Amino acid sequence: MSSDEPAGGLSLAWRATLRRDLVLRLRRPGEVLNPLAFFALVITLFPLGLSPSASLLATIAPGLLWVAALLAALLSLDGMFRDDAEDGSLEQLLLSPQPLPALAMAKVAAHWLLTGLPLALMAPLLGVMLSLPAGSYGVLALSLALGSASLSLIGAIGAALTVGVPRGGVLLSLLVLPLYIPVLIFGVGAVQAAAQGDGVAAHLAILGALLAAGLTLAPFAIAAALRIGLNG
Amino acid sequence: MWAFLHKLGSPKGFYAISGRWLPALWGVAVALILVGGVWGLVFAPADYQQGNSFRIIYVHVPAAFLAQSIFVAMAVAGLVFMVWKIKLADMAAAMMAPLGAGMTFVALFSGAVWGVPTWGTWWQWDARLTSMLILLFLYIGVIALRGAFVSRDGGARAASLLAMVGVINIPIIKFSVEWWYTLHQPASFSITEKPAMPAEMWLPLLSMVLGFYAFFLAVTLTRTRSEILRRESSKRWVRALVEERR
Amino acid sequence: MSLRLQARRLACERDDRWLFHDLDLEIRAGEILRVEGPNGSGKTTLLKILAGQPMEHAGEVLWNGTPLRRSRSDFLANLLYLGHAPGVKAALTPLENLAWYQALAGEPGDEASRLGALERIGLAGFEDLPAAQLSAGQQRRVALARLELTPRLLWVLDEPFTAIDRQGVAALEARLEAHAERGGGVLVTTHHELRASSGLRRLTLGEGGGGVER
Amino acid sequence: MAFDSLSAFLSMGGHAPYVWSAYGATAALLLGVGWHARAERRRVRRDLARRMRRERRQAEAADASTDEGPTR
Repeated sequence: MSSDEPAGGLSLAWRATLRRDLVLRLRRPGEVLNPLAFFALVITLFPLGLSPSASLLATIAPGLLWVAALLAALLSLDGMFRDDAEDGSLEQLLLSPQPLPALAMAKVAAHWLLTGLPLALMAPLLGVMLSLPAGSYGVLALSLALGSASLSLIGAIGAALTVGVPRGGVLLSLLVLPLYIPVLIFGVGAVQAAAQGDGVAAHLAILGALLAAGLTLAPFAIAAALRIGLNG
Repeated sequence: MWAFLHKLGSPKGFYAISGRWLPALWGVAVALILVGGVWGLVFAPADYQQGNSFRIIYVHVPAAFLAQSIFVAMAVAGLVFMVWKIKLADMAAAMMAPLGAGMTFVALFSGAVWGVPTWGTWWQWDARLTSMLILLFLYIGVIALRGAFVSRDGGARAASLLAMVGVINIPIIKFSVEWWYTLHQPASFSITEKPAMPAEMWLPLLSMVLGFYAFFLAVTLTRTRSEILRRESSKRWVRALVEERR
Repeated sequence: MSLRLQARRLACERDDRWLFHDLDLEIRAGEILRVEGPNGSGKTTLLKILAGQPMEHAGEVLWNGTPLRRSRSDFLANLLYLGHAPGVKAALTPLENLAWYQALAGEPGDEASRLGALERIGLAGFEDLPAAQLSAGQQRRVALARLELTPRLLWVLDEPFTAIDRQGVAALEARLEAHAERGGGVLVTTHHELRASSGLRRLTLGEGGGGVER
Repeated sequence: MAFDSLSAFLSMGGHAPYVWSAYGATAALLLGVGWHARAERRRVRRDLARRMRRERRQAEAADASTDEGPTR
């Protein structure tokens, strides 16, 4: 019954929360695979809806890939805190002696590792199908990996705010999508620059700056949003 | 000074003090808008390049100013509500949100209409109009989030936090949209960026902008007073007030 | 280790309706405080406030004489709160559930202690099944195993007897009494009549109106 | 005065539909919001007065105090 937490308390709790969320998602593989299938499906719709012309697809591929990946990442956002709120474990997370912003980050990290990162890794494959110019595949994956981390952070604020709202999925998209716009613009910009053979350092640097800003501010916003969302 | 602020922070004190200011505020708002409107429509010279369609500036710019200012005001009210638990701040924030969304819509509409004679199209993905459109979505989000909560206090806190998150993001969004626009439409003609205007052109604009701000204050105060009566309807001073006015 | 949880002039207003106001209470070592009252009288809300959850309220909660907001980490390190929902992940096994709760408290814990706690609560043989395959009462027992596992001074339990069978109820009652006798404190809401014991006190919340318990 | 005649003013140099629709939308918003704020104020006061009358009648009828709030 010591009142002083051992020094390793937070890192222990953080790793356990991350591992728990990863295990939970992996036990229901659908949650991990469905966004990927959705991503592939949406990309398939565009050549069917527009034209199979490789030159047309190549020019719009960066935007299509980014928008489709962004929507796919949005799909799994609603469950980020909702399942925990329903079975009562979110309440326990809030009552842990560890700082809530840090623990919330563990949950965001788990979400990114099994949503944003797989989407980023899969995007080059779909890029081939859209005749994305060679040389931009690495930038596509990198920009999506960087950008989707920001999306997970921003999305977590919305997911936490709507955790107590029944059927809050549509509302969540409404709250979160406008805030996604800067990430989308610079992410697409990076891929377009790479496709045209221009330098991409500036774009990636801005994406990194957005992520850094998100990493410093979002944890506190998520923690505040969880306190509001859970107890209405 | 502190005693005055303290009185202003309590619903009862606010109700009394704002009641004294309101008639004058409404008067100023109506006068400034009428003067600015007539001046801008009738007396200000036509623009040498755009002709009379330039007169749309006298409604577009004040509406756009207000659209952004109201969002900031909403976020500040939200901060005051969250930090100092002053319910009055939340009442004001709740009451100003629809006006802000309306102003954003008018700014968008007048901008689109202005686009026809200037660009020859109803909608142009111009940096300012695009930012304005995103702002409208942010307003809709805040209003919808407040409405989605069963508990009014919960909705108030959620809307306050979202407004604060939004206000941090607005500069980033504006910056990114402007960057995106220059990338895709290099050096195009932007409607509201004018070189130095003569006084007879910008004075009516100033009158309109000030008039719009006064109007915003007057509407927010009036509606906040109504909201106070609604929320505090079981308090004794509200009862006494209604008795005395009968 | 001292235990003194006080509430002074506690009031909670939900959308202009008083759930309770001017509420004073105190829990010391060796006491079981049972909060009773009809549905909607604010029992759950009161427990959440006293457990340091972020609920809007007026008045003050003191932990060992210090306001909660200043003694929060010390308070949380001594608190075990079990809410309406048991907080048991259906996709995880009882062992995994307990391991997370231990880590969340900053304790590494070990498998043997978790197995022991599950056995004492009557879940021997169910340790490695996903909690989804357990009955509601068994899931509640997984949560209650935390009482065995993590030594905490103050237990705040919201309807802990829900879905528990008769033997389990008796065992849990004995556990609460034993905790009080060892110098712990218990704050509990229940519709189940607790048998009289030396440390038992009750607090009745009044007819707060027609609200629905959340 | 930037216009020679009323018809010149109304036609706005050929830009009449744009100028007048922009001003019309703005005027509609301002008038609508202003009117709504006043109507809301009247409605709130009327509802409150009506509620107080009803409560007074009920109090007289039941002769019981309607003290709010639970006790413990």
